[in-house]
Parts: sequence; C-alpha cells; structure tokens
Amino acid sequence: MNTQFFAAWIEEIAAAVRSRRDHLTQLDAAIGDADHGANLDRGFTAVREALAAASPQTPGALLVLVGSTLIRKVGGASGPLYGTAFREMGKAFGDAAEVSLAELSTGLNAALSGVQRLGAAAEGDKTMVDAFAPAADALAQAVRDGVKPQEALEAAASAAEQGAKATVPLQARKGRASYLGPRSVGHEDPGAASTALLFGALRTVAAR
Amino acid sequence: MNTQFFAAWIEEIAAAVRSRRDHLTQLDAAIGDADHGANLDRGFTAVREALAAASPQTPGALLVLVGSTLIRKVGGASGPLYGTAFREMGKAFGDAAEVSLAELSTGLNAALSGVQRLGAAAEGDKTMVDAFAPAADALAQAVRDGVKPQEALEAAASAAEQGAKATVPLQARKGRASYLGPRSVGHEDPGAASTALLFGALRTVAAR
Amino acid sequence: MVGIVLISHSSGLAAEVVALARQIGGARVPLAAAGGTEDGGLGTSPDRVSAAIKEVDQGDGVVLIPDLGSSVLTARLLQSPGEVVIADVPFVEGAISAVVAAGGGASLDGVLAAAEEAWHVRKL
Amino acid sequence: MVGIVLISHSSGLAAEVVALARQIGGARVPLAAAGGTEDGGLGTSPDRVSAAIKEVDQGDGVVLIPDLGSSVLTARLLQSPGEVVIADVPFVEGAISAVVAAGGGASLDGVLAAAEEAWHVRKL
Ligand SMILES: Nc1ncnc2c1ncn2[C@@H]1O[C@H](COP(=O)(O)OP(=O)(O)O)[C@@H](O)[C@H]1O
Ligand SMILES: Nc1ncnc2c1ncn2[C@@H]1O[C@H](COP(=O)(O)OP(=O)(O)O)[C@@H](O)[C@H]1O
Ligand SMILES: [Mg+2]
Ligand SMILES: [Mg+2]
Ligand SMILES: [Mg+2]
Ligand SMILES: [Mg+2]
Repeated sequence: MNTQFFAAWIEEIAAAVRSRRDHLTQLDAAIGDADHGANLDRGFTAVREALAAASPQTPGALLVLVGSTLIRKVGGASGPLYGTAFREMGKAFGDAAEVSLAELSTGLNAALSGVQRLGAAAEGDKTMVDAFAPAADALAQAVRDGVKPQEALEAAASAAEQGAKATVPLQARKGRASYLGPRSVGHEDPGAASTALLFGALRTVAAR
Repeated sequence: MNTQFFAAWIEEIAAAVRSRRDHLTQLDAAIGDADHGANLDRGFTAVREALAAASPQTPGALLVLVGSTLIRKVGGASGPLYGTAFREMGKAFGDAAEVSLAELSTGLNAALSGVQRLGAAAEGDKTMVDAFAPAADALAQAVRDGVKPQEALEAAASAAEQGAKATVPLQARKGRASYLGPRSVGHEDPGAASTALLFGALRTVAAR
Repeated sequence: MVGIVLISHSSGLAAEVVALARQIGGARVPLAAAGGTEDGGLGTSPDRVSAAIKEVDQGDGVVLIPDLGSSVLTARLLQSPGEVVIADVPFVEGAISAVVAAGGGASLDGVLAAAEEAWHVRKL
Repeated sequence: MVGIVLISHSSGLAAEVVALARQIGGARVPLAAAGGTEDGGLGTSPDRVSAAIKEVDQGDGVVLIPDLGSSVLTARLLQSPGEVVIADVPFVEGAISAVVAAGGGASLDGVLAAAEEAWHVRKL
C-alpha cells in the first residue's frame, strides 16, 4: 500500500463522515453534546485542504499530517484522539514508500496504543476504543493466519462495526458521556461509530 | 435608648462609612477585592432610604429593617453578615420602646452570635469578629461593673478599634482574604475596620 | 424535578456554567443562574437568588451551588432544611454532576450526593 | 512568575474565571484564557492553547488548568514535563488557588500543590 492508497483512504473517510455526519451527530445528541459529526466533518475538510496544499510523499508523512490537522481542527475530544491515532500510525511507517499488510497492522496497533495512552480508556468504557481494539485485533489475527489483504480488512471492518454496536448496552466511563452515568446505557457511542467508518473506508479502498 | 437614638446611630454610621469609604476600600484592595467601602456605602444609602420610607416605630423594628436592607443591598460578604447582626439585635429588642444599656449589651451579643453562626469565623481568623467580639465583651464587662452608658460605649469603641488594629499581623482564615494565605499578613482587615466605625458611631451618638 | 441555582460573584460565570451544564445534563432540568449584584457588579444579590429559587422550584426541592465568599453566605441565609439545600461542591464540576442527576430524576438527597461526588472524580 | 492557562470548552467560561481569579489573586500573574474552538464554538483549540502558553511563559513554567473532556486531552497533548504541567483540579477553585500561589512567587511545583489543595477546602 503506497501513498496513493492512504490518500484514497483519507478521501473515503472524508466522504463517509460527510454522508454520515447527521447520524453521528444524532448519536452524540443522545449521550454527548451533539457535535461529533460536525467535529469530524470540519476536521476532515481541513485534512483534505492540508493534503492538497502539502502533497506528502510517503504514507508516513501523509498520516502525520492528517493527525496534526485533526488535532488542530476538530475541536472535540475526538480531535486529540484520532489525531494521535493517525500520527502514531504515520510515525510507525517511518519514511517507507510502501507498507505491507503486517506493517499496516502494526501501525494500527500503535494508533490504538496512542489513543489509550492519551485518553486512558479501556475496552468496555464505551468509547472509540471499543471499536478500534477488536478491529486492530482482527487484523493482527488475519495477518498471523496469512489471510490476503482484502479479506483481512473485511474482518477488521466487521469487527469494528460489531464493536460499535456492542457499545449500546454499556455504561460510559470515559469522555463526556460518562457524566450521564447509567443514563448513557442504551445508546451507541458516537466515537465507536465513527471508528467503524474509518475501518469501513479501509475495506472499501482495499476492495477497489 | 429609644427609636430616635438608634435612628441617630444609623445616620452616624452612614456618615462615617461615607467619609471612610475610600479608606475601607483601600484596606480591601490589599487583601480583598477593593469594594468594602463601596459595598457599605451602597448598603447604608439604601438603609437611609428604607428608614425614611418606613419610619419604624421601635428600636427592634428599626434594626430589623436596617439588617434586611443591608442583606439585600450590600452585595459583598459583609452584607449577609452585618445584615444578620442588625436583624439579631433588632429581634433581641422585641417590641420594646426603650432599650437599657444591659439590653443593648445583650442585643450586641446576639448580633455577634448571628455573625459567627453565619460566617463560622472565630476570633483570630482576621475578620470583623476580631473587632466585634472584644467590643461586645467590653460592653458586657462595663454593664457588670455598673459603669454609666457613655463610659461603657467609650470602652466598647476603643476595644473595637484595638481589635481592628490587632488584625494586622494575623493571617486570614475566613472570607476572600483567606485565599491569600500568608500574603494576608501585614494588613488590617477591612471588615474589622468597619466594625470599629459602627462602635465609634455608637460612642459618638451616646456622647451627645 | 429538583431545581438547581448556581450562585456566583460574577453574572457571566454563573451564566456560562449554566450553559455548559445544560448542554451536558439536558435541557429539561430547572436550572437558573444568580450571578452578580443587582446593578451588574461583582457580588451577590439575595433578591436575585430568591427569584432564581422561585423560578426553578417545582416542589421537589432546590439545590444551591455557590462559588465562594458572599455567594456561600447568601446561600446560607436562604437555605431551608429539606427544601432549599446548599451543595458544598466544586462550582463547575459539581454543577454538572448535579444537573445530570436532576435530569435523571434523582431526589433532593440524590442530587446533593451526586454533586458531592465531584470532589472525588479525577480528570486525568 | 509561573504562568497559568485556563482551558475550557467555553470561551466565556474561561474568560470569566480568568477575571475572577485575577481580581482575587492579583493583576500581575501571567494568566490567559484558552476557551472554545477557533470559530468561537464550544470545544478546544490546541492552537489557542499553544498561543496562551506562549503568552504566559516567563521561563518559570506554565500550569494548564482544564475543565473537562477535550480540554483535558488537549492539555495532555501539550504538556512537557517540568515546563508545562497539568493541574487536575476543580476548575474555578483550583484556578483561584493557583493564581494566588503564582502571585506569591511560588515555584511550578508550589503552584501545582496549591491548586491541588482546592480538592480539600470546604466552603461551609
Ligand atoms: N478519554 C477517552 N478515550 C477514548 N475515547 C474517548 C475519550 N473521550 C471521548 N472519547 C470518544 O470521543 C467521542 C466524542 O467525540 P466528540 O463528540 O467529537 O467530542 P466531545 O465529547 O468533546 O464533544 C466519544 O463518543 C468517545 O468515543
Ligand atoms: N465568614 C466570615 N465571617 C466573618 N467575617 C467575614 C467572613 N467573610 C468575610 N468577612 C468580613 O467581610 C469583609 C469583606 O467584606 P466585603 O469586602 O464587603 O465583601 P467581599 O469579600 O464579598 O467583597 C472582610 O474583611 C471580613 O471582615
Ligand atoms: Mg461531542
Ligand atoms: Mg463537543
Ligand atoms: Mg470586598
Ligand atoms: Mg466583593
């Protein structure tokens, strides 16, 4: 996977965020402050502009720029978190021109570690981690099993989707929703839902 | 001492506060928020208007009205505190038309208790209590000693003044100045200084 | 629902915390700001606080949350056991917890306990 | 003097707490508000926080005081041990304590400790 692949991934995420913007915001209205869709749309709009202006030459440089831009522009908690995720992934890729499936898996694990280091959320706390962790695990397992890329990313995407849906019965223990205590039960976490979009976009781009 | 006496006392306090307004504010500038003179001036201006409008017929009714007006109009911590003081004194006088020196002493003790119940300050905490308590004690002692009113109120006024000066080396443990910790040392407490004005006004009116 | 009154020296501060707490805790909670003196200065107006108490009182009790100094003293003057009670809590964090609890239908004691929890919640 | 940056979701809230803390803690303390997003909405702008850090940094260290959520995460991203440190404290009460300590000439650790004291000071 080369720079063009990751650029296509980011484009795909930006498009998915745009089309699911209102849905994400509705999820956030139930247990947060109704801005998650708007936050990510603002962030990825800025990312597209930054990429167009800088044309980064490696997957690593591209992802670090994506992360830095999200950190600066999103405005909500998801900004520092996704921003750190993309930056860590980019740093893991160094200045390689091509990234293998195993390296992608390693990069996504570094991203997840970054999210957890910054936000201190564990699985089950009803955050983006509940979609990110099973997706990263599924990809790592697929790599170990020698599964081919398209199938591996399919597994990661469905794990993220399932992880997101599985946040519904949970009580939030991190982020703004945690203030609601038991009242956060019965709703899907918006950040977990957007993480499922990220992995869904990866599957879509790999399937082309 | 009749209603007219207490009306004259309040007039005298209002005049003293007006003429010492900037001094009180300067004291508050050092360890507070530079509004004590303005607060009390606003409060006693409102008190004069309220008294003119209502013409209360007993010392008790007059002092309760003074207290209620201070509570509503002062704006700073001294409002609820002095307001409670005057209300408690007024309540202690009931509907008597005349108040003896012993009853005045009892009333001022009730006022002090009210201040301490509300503000939870002990002597030595660098508040108005450090002037109020020695003044009330001096008056009680004078009553026990059978001293005549003018001399008794002279003793109370000088005890209040000494109490106020003695706040200089103290560290504030109540009120806004307590946030300054050790930096509150070396300044006279503005509320103690205004309490000295109250007792000074009582001496002045009794000496007429 | 339990009503909540935020009492601050500064009318701006009380209003901003009301806005933040409302956004997190839901729009339905009876919640009012009583900040500043009557003439808009820094300080406390018992009349403003009394009016705010009336405004949010639905018969299930009212919690007063003061910031410091005269706000605390004014709250003490206006408390009335079992009906109008003071929460001695961190101003912003306690207000958010109280509003969320009230919005969840907690009793007066429940809202008070939730607000006091804010002393024990760390942010990092 | 140690610098202090108040980070809130709401630009109004950060500004009001700065005003209150300044009034109590003294005008000389380097103190800045970093509230809201760049376009004035509710949220956090790391660029605003970075600018505020620069503004208050006199070489003696900077304490960041976040309210909640993205303010805390942004503060964590911008911290740098021994230089720019986070105070995990009640927003209003901790800010006042920190500003007073800084104004009194306390070191970075001293300001942090004073701010943390705010968890233990009761109002009644
Ligand atoms: N400490 C945390 N760790 C992991 N994820 C978090 C944390 N705090 C918040 N989140 C995620 O961020 C999402 C909310 O993002 P967003 O609405 O953009 O930010 P905000 O809550 O500041 O408005 C939540 O649904 C959750 O998945
Ligand atoms: N809890 C308290 N108990 C007794 N006196 C107090 C208390 N808090 C404040 N004071 C007195 O009030 C004075 C300050 O009054 P003022 O400046 O009018 O109010 P504020 O501090 O709200 O601006 C202090 O100097 C002190 O004497
Ligand atoms: Mg949100
Ligand atoms: Mg938000
Ligand atoms: Mg004052
Ligand atoms: Mg004041």
